[in-house]
Amino acid sequence: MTAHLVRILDRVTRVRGVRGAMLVAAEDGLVIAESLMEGVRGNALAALAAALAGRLGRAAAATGVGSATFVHLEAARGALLLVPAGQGVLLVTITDAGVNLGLARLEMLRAVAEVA
Amino acid sequence: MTAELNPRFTFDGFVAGPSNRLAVTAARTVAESPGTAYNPLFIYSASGLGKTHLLMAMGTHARSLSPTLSVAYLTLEEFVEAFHAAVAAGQGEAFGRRFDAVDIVLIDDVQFLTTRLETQAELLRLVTQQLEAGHQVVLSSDRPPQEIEQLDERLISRFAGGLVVDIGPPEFETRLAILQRKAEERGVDFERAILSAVAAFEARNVRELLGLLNRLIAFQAVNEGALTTDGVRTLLGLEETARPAEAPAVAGTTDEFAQFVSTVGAALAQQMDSWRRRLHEARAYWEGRGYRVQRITGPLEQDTPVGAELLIKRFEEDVERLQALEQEMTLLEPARAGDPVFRDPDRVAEAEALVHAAKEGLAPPPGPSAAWAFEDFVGTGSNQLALTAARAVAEHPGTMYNPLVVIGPTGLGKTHLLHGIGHALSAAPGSLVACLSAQDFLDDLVQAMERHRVDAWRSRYRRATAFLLDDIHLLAHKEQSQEELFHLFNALLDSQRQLVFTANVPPRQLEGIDDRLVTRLGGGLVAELQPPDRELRLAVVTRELKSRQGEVDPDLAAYLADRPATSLRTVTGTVQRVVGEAELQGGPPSVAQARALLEGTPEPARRATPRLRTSGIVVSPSGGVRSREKVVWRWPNITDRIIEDVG
Amino acid sequence: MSLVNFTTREITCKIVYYGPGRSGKTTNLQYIYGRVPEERRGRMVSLATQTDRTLFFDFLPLELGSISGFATRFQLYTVPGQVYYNATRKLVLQGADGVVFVGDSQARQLDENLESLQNLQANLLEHGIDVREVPYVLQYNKQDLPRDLILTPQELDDQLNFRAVPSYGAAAVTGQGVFETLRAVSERVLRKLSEGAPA
Amino acid sequence: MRRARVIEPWLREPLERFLGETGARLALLMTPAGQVLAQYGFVRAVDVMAAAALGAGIAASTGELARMLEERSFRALNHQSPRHGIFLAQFDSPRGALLALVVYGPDSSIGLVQLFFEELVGDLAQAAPPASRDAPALAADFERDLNGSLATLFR
Repeated sequence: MTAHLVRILDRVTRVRGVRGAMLVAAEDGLVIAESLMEGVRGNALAALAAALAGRLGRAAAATGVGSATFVHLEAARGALLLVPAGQGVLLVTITDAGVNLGLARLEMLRAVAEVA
Repeated sequence: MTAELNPRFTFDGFVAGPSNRLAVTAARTVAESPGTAYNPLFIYSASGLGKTHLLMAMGTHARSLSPTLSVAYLTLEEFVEAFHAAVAAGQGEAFGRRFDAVDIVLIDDVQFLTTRLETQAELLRLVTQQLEAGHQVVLSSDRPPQEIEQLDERLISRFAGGLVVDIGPPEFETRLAILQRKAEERGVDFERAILSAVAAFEARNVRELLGLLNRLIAFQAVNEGALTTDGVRTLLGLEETARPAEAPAVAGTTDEFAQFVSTVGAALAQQMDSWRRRLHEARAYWEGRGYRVQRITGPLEQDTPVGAELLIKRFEEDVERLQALEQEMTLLEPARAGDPVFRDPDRVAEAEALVHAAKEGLAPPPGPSAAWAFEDFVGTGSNQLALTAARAVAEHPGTMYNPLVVIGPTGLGKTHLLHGIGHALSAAPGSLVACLSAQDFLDDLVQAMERHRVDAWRSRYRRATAFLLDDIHLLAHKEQSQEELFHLFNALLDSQRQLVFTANVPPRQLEGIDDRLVTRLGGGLVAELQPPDRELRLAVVTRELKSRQGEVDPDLAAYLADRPATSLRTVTGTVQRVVGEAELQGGPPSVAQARALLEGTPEPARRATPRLRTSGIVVSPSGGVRSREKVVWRWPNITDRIIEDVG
Repeated sequence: MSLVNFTTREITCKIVYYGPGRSGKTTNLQYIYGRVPEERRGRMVSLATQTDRTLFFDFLPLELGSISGFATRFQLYTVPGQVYYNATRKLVLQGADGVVFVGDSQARQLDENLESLQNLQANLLEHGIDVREVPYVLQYNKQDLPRDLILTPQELDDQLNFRAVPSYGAAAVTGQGVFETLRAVSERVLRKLSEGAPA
Repeated sequence: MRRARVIEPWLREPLERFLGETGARLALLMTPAGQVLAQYGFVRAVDVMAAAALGAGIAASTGELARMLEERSFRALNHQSPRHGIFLAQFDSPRGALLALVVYGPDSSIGLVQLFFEELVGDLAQAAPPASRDAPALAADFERDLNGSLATLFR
């Protein structure tokens, strides 16, 4: 089952600058499937991303802008991209600074469509 | 003809235990007082449980108590041979005579009666003859009477008439006691643990148990070493499955665990046996009382253990219900009370339906009329005796004055008092008070006779908890209704139910009434109502004026009370005439007006409207037209009743 | 658990060894374990601390084979004695058919025995079991200790045996009195057999 | 700030960081015998006793289950119910094997708790002063020892 999911994730990690993508159970913060490069701590990323998504979701709802559809966290040496994949699943991607953001976003949305 | 009694078989030699206590006690009672307690006594049990021993023990014990007693013991085979020999010798008829002088007849193994019809006939004759002569008959078999195929129904009912009792397989304690007794008899002693291990082994009957003991004694004699419980089990060749109670002897077990298992086995077996014993006891008890016990025998036959306590409790609850229903049916339709459905705890619902149907077919007897409340009855000197008697009857129905007869000329309130008592009596829970006039009683009976439903009519009144009859003198010269009243009177009096009658003359002066009734009427208390004294008249006048005018003119009341009147009815009649007259004149009634009206000096004032002649006939709003004012009808409202002044 | 199942013809008895800490409950079970033939017993489960204090329970299943047509099984439990473990002790009492109270005969342990008896009553009540109804026997363990340290069974009876139930002196370490106690409580449990049985 | 109560000061800082990160409601550090070393969120000693005994009982039961399966003892147990999650984990520490019992609400998640539990184990390992092998509990009266730690926690 996860092999199928990993193949979908590979399409995202193929994008230049992406260092890893994973499907995470939003509720529990646990990894469902991952396709990561060396040195990426999957468990930590999953837990933290899920917690982050949870809080951001609540914030978005509170401000009346509706639930989040795409989260982009720009950081000094890279970025964190989050997309909800339905039924409490989250697609999390971690990239370094030189990533082609548009392409990464497109692949993520296409992958999410396939997973849901 | 009779085999000799074996002296070895005595009561002391018979080991009693829970599984046979019932049979042993019955046998002992019969031996001590033959022909009185349980006759005939029928003992059944699987073979090898001591039936023959018990039969012979009864014979020897009876003879030891009174040596002159003649006791005959024979098996059924011997009975058949003797009978055939007699027939062959042409004394078939006289065969029964041989037992004339025999005080106790003991017949063993009667299960061989199956298919032997003429032997059964002869046995029936013998049993009947012995029972009539007060001689004791004891029979034994390996199964209960109903399970002996094609056994004559009359024999079964004869046995059921006495006591049918069984001996169950011995449980642990009895088995242990038997082993100890036999070991002593054989002069051999074993350790208690050894005997209890053998006892825990579930032998099916005594014979098998003694067989085990013999093997033990033989083994003991052969090898010197003391026998251990392991040895016992290997000796008895117990496999784990075949003989449940014992765990297999396995190397390395110390006897502590084995003892634990045998204790558990014994306690369990004892419990398991207890359910079988409890069911046997319950069956013997209820079968003896004529109830069908298939619900109890079911688990026994299929040998499926059940929670005996619960099953018996439910069974007994159903029996209680049946007994209550049977009670009720005897009141409703005595003929139907014997229906077998009342003897089968599995058919309680049917019995309920039967009683319900019987109840439906029967309307309750007419009750006291609402118009006459006890409280409205004005008590004064003239009717004090009758009133106190009425109150006493209301408080202690059926025991104080029974019957109570209230006598007095018409119009003094006899009917009012009668119905008042009726109301007071029907206040008690579950009471069913019949209160009607003799005329209705008569009409009802005539109608019942026309429709041939006299027994239903009878039980309709017999169900009453109190019977109040107004104006019994109206039954003069009516033999049939007096006859019925006579029987009803006895039935109700016997069961201490209250009877009240009214009559216009004392019982002795009643003419045309059956003498047996007259004497019975005199049997209780005869209370006489006197013509109303002034105090009573004043009370009635005040009550009437208040109900018609609201306020009461004391002078008018006193004037009206002083006028002589033989009955309350005249008093109320006068008041109503005065009030009616005043209404015509407009304005409240005054003494002058009353005097003028009553004493003939017409009022000088105008007499415009012709006086309205009342004929005493009234059409009451409830639509009933009654010409005789005596008959009480549903008068919901007192105001529309105008009564002719009968003077 | 219901004692008798008439349809499947099985009998299961749960007997719980109760008592203050270190009174010898587990030793009772260990002695029994040693005396039961191999295929008559299951594994003995001991949920204990490193220092062999019973933490949750010891459990010894016994298979007695078919008796009067019923497959008969016994389950022996012990509870942690220390007051501290009341929460787990309470759980073990669930569905007990019989109780063996293992008292410590040492004179200095008298108060602990009393406290544990009251605790037994309270915990039984919480499970809705009336202490008067449940079959129950007393064992005065460690009778093998020097005379001056311990009370005699008679003295212990006066102090502890309010309900006049059978009581047995014992020395679980040597096995003396162990099976006697087990037999007594088993008989009392089975005596109550027929009352509860469903029709 | 989340105030944990500990029987030895070095336990406090790592525990409180863990509580901060995970937002746990209740936390308990104890020996497999149920002796409590640190607690957070419990109001009454009785509740701590019950939780400790039950936690230790569960750990012992699953340990026995693991042994029957010839399996190494379970690392962590998680019971998830709508409003709470219970996390019970065994870990090694300079003071020998220890048990952690954590109860967290819907605002936290098993992922976070597991994540930061690993960190807690690490922190505890560094923070522990060189163990002065205190006398094994065997000799001392076992129960007095259990209650002793409770007394310090609820002083």
